[in-house]
Amino acid sequence: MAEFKPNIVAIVCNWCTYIAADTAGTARIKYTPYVKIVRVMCSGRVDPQMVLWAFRNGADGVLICGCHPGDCHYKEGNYKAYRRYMLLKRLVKQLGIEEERLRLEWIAASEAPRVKEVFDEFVEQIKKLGPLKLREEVIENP
Amino acid sequence: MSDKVIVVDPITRLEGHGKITIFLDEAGNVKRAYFQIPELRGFEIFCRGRIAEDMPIITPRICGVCPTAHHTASTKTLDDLYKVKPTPTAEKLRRLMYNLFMFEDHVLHIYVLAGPDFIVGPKAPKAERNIFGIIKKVGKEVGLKVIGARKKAREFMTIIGGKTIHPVFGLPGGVSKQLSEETRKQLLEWADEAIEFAKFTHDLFKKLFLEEYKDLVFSDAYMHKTYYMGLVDEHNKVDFYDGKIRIVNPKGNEYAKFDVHQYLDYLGEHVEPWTFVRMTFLKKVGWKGFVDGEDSGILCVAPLARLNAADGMKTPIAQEAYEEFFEAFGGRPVHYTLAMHWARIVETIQAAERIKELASDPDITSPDIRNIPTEKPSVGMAVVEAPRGTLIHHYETDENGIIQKVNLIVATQNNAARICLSIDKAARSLIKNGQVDEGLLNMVEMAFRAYDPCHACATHSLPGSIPLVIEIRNSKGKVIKELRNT
Amino acid sequence: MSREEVRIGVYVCHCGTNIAGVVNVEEVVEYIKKIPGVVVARHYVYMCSEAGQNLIKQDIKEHKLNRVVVASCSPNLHENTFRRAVAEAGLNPYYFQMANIREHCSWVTEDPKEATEKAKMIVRAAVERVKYHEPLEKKKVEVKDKILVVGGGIAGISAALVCANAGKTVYLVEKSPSIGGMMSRLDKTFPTLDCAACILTPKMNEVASHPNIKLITYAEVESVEGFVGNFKVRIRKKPRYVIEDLCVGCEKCVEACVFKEPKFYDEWSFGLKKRKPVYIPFPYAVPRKAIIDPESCLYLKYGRCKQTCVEACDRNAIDFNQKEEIIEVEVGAIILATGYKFIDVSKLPQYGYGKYPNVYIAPEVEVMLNASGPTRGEIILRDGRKPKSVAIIHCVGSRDENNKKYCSRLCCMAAIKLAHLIKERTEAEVYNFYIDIRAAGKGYEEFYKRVASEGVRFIRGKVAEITDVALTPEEEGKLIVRVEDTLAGVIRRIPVDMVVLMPALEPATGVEEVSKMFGVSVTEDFWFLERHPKLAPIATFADGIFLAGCCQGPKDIPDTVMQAEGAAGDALALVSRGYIELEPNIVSIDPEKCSGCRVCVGMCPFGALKYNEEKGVTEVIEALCKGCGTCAAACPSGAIQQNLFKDKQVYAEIAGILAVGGE
Amino acid sequence: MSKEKPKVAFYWCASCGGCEEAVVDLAEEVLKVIELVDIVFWPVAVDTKREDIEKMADGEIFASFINGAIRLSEQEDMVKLLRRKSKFIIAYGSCSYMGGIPALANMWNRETIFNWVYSESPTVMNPDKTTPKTKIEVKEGELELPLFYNTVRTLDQVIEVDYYVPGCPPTPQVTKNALLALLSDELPPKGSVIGALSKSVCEECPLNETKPDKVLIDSFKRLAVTKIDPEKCLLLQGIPCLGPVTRGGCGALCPNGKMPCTGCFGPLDGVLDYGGKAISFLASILDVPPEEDAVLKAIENLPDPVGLVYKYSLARSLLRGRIIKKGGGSE
Repeated sequence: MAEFKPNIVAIVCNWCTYIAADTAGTARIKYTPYVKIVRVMCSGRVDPQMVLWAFRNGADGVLICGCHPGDCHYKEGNYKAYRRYMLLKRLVKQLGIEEERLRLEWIAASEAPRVKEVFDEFVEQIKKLGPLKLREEVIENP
Repeated sequence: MSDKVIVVDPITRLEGHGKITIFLDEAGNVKRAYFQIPELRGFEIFCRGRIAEDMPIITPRICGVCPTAHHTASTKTLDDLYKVKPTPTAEKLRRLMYNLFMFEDHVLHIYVLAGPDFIVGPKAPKAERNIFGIIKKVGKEVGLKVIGARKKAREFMTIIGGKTIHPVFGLPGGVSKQLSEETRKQLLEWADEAIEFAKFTHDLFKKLFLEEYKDLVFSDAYMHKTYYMGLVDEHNKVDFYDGKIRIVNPKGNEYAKFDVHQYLDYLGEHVEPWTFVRMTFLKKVGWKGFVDGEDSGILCVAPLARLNAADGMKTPIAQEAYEEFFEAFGGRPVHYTLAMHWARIVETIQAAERIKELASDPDITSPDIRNIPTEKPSVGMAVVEAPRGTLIHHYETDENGIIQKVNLIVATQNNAARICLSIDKAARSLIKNGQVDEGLLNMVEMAFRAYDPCHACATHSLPGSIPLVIEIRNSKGKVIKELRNT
Repeated sequence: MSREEVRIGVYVCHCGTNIAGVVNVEEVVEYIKKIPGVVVARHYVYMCSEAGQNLIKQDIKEHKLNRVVVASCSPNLHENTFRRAVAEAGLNPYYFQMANIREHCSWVTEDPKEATEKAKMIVRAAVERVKYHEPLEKKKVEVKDKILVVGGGIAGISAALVCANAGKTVYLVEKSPSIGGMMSRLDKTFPTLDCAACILTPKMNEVASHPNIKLITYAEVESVEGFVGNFKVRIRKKPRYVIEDLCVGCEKCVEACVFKEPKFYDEWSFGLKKRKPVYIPFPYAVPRKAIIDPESCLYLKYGRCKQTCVEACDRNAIDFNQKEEIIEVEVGAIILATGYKFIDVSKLPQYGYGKYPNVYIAPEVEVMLNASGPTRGEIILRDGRKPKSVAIIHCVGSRDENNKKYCSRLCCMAAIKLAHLIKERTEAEVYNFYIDIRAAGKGYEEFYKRVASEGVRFIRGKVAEITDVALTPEEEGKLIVRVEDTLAGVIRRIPVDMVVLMPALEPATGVEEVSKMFGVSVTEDFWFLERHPKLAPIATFADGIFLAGCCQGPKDIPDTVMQAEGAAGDALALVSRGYIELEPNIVSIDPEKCSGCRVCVGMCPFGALKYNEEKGVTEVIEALCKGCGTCAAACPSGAIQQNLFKDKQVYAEIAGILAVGGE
Repeated sequence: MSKEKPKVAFYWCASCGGCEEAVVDLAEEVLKVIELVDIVFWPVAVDTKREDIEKMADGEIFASFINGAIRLSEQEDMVKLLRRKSKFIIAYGSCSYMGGIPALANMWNRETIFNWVYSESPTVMNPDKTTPKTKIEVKEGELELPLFYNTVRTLDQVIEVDYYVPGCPPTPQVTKNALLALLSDELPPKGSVIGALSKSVCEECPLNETKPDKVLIDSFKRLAVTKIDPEKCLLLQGIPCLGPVTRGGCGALCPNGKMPCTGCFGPLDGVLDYGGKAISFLASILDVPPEEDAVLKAIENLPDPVGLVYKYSLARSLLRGRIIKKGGGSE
């Protein structure tokens, strides 16, 4: 059976993680190819709908990355993101998706090495969990 | 192996809301008639994990025709679950809501669904046998009275309960909304009309039952000697909202009188592979199959059962009607299924009278409408009399009030077995040597309709209104004859 | 979304071999061609080149393109380049989307196959997204033509003067009582050995007297609000207990102080000399005004004192009731020049600082050499002797895995300068212990050669420890430097009278607060992060905030002044234009959908959302919206949409990026 | 439209009959409507057989109003037939639009449901574990029952739907608006929700005006044990009222009954997943420190997110229901 290549999207803040990822690139830090970045201006823009939409569209895992507490370019956007994430995690779990498939991380613009750290680590975790199969893929209807 | 199968299917097989299949033997006599309810949604399961206070919101969706019954049963179950009593005002408001509901629901059934059989006549063409037919027969103002009465009652229900279809006002320890003095006054005015209307209805049908349709009502085809179950107050009077569950045997003697918390000791449910509905029976008597009599656990609920199970009505005018009723049938208990219609009218009177009583009480507008629970929830049970019979809700929760288990005994489950009896009996008494009597359809339909089987609760037909089709098929399943009630 | 059929042009850049060396660009182009809506897909060696841009412009005209995607580097580098190109071809610049397949793909992915697959998805996402793009216009916002400079060292001073000379009002905020910073401690500067004071003091005085410069010393920035072009800054000025306008710096109060002898730690000289509670920071301080230190002043501390200073001042300049004041200014641009400090070398016991009195750190020696210093420029040990032998130790904490990994850059030349000055004034034997001599700079190597030829000894090796444990008679009473001479390949013990440590530099105290307050990112060592190490070494990711001097990383004076004047240039360019164009990524509320539930209002820290009672809907105050989109995410009815990040755009991008192997 | 009255059909699937009652509640109104159209199929009122429908030409029926979710095989068969025969299919009511309350069953599967209903339930006496079958051999012959699906589906997950009428049930006013919209010369764009508002319940809620500028709270409360101030926005009292995220048009019935909106009208245009959006706004108004403990404390009274935000729309949600691992039927 073919090796499982996780399909992961990271929705990241423009001011921290996106820059960190740029810097990681400039520094030629090599990391997993399975995490793909979608940019928003602030993690506060992350709407739980985006996460559910990602799962619906084949994501095996979803990362949300923002600025460290206190560092938000817009003061408190990352706090909003965190509160939504906490409640969303509860919903997602109740719907039978392992909590570990959804993760929120703070990565500052200067923390290029952490991009590798977090992405690689997350991919390993998702590999352990295996592919995410949606309800209709698991139980046939009828 | 039979060479004929008759399928009586409301409208079409694929319509799928209650169907009858009759097997004949070689001689063309009925071997067995099956009544199937092909509908299930699984409320008992999917209520699990919900928060307790969601139950009065979720369970009414079991039935859009009698949502108030489920809402009320559910709300009372929450009282029991959180060990909290509603304030006196709150209980009055719930009772007011409930009697309004009983009134409008009975009126709907009497005139729009069952009434046409008697007023317009069972032999009248289908097109005539509806509310419009009635208007033609008894005059426009009566018809408008009917529509008006129901409409008005439902308007009041919206004001009190938030919504009519799927009310929302019930909370553990009370209700969410205070009644305004203005509404109370309007109610009081209207209550007299309601009582007058109920009395008018009583006189109208009494005549029909005792004269035009005596034979029909007293016909053996609709007679089963079963147990009867209903809710009674401390004086053994009919109470829709609360009380003890009383069961009388086919002789009319008290078989049991118990608190809802003992329901598991008395009631069991039987499962058949050919229908989705569970059939309630008396545990201690036991399931003896589809037979009546004192040795069979099959029981009957709804208006007739309630009157049989009680020693009288709560209110004066209804009490007179109660006495007239049993006089007419020669005492308690009454086994004639079609007497159900009369009993329903007696109840309608009580509902109307209760509305007036409650609306007359100035305390009903007090702002003291809720006691806040302080106890940890665990188990709750409650019972009400739905228009179509005894309704029991039973929840178990964790200490945070998250539902762990739900058991629901819905009115029609209680009657399900007896309905099967009626269908089977009607079929046997009417189909002889392969000769299918033209009247069969209507007879069966009327037997069926008498129960006002709210299959919205188990299936989805609007009460009683079940146009029937009979297909007579040979063993190959080919239709060799078709009968329709139009 | 617009009715017209979308016609997308996709351009995959090779970036020489940066992308094409890893990602199979042909394969990506072939894959992208199949996506509905894509009319042309090409790959080209350098899309950012003029030829590359012309390619786009031609296609827009020939193929009637109405959407453009360029897959190349980070939008932080070339988004504007390509938007401009698109605009020049007559298309709205926001019908463009950039796919980052260099920084986020080719540069970070080992396996070319995987890189190619990832690139496909990244480009696909951009293509799906751009379909939903809408024409937008940049918003013009008026810019305040005043400039704030934070930090009054040579960096801040230079930047402030350039701005002021350009005719702009400058607020120069300095934490300590006088400007001048580190440079004010120096006697001579390398490599020219010209007198620091002689070149610094004129600039300091110019600042003090410049009509366009509002000098605010002994003050700190408390809060910053607003955004590029329109910053609102609150400055807290601590009480000096001396009315600056009245004080002429005559020092009568100092003489009159009840403390006859100075006995308190003197910040300027790193404690080499002492001061009184009332003092003037240093002889050529600017402003040259007395100041009273509430920690040591008896009256201010205990409320009991004869207040001889008050009597002594014939201008009644002393005011014990002075309160701290808040000064609010509005500026269009900000220059951060918060400088550096030296690491605490007492944390490195092997060097014996604090343990052995004759171990000094460089700044102490700089002050000692300073004519206005405690010793009037003489090198005198704490025991009063003149050293006959001196060891100067480089890279104390720098280029050190356990401390600062970076090179502090100016120490080598400073050490060589000190060697020269010490030898000049003491004729002592001077040893330099170095790892490498870094003399990259105009005239630096020459200076190094010169000092070496003067007989200063250079020993290559990292010093293991400084000890006073003598093994031989001649080591008695001396400090012994244990070092491996990596050139001679022998362990050596060198006895000296004085040791001078060249400590590593680190950002000034409080840099974390400053970075949060100004919204400027920092590196892992807390140096402020420039927007780009090469192409934007002065700007930060916070628009309108620029960097000058060592707060961005260790620099010597020439580089500091260069960057400072560069920062001034950037700031001037910004404020002189009179307006700025904001990214149009602000939110809008559809009044047809908004029910005025007001969930959004609490989301906005900038007060950009206001509920309109009459209309019963919430409205956006565009000038205040910073475009974070937090309210859009919260809006329960989907009435709020953020330009450039509308729901449908983001969903399309997510779906696109996940459509692995997708049709 | 042709000269003759447009033919209209009503049909129910997995619903409670409330939608029929709602139509009946139009009372006089319904009579007016009936004058405009010719009802060819309405199980509760008109006697027509499936065969009659089959005989009709494709598209002969002007509009079919279908309520109820798709729970059983025969429901799927019937709506597919109606799709062929109808010009317009209208998903009427929350169940056919979003799955409705019955779709909460998507937290489980057929096996779990049957186990409880036919054996585990305390009143059931069924030693030999009988369960309903699709084909049953009884001694007199063979009986049939429709297949009970594992997953409840919305109408548009089974057939193409032209318009949606929201509500559990749709109010008479909404129903009337929808009918008039359909009979008007200018039809609304295909796929739109008709009869209701384009704004949320707050638009019609009398308590909306009691809100301060910023709607922020420190924690959510349980209705069961909380005293409600009838004159104050429930959300501000910590009661998770879904009014802001729910389409208006009902006249804010529940808030007028001093109870929170539970979302039966479903999402507004431009909202992709009702529950996701509800989670977003509920969490957004929490004004607590961004620390795990603080946030958990603030949401401890939301123990059942699914029941809260997908009460009527689980079948329509992006995830459709709970993902059940093989053999993991029960919780």
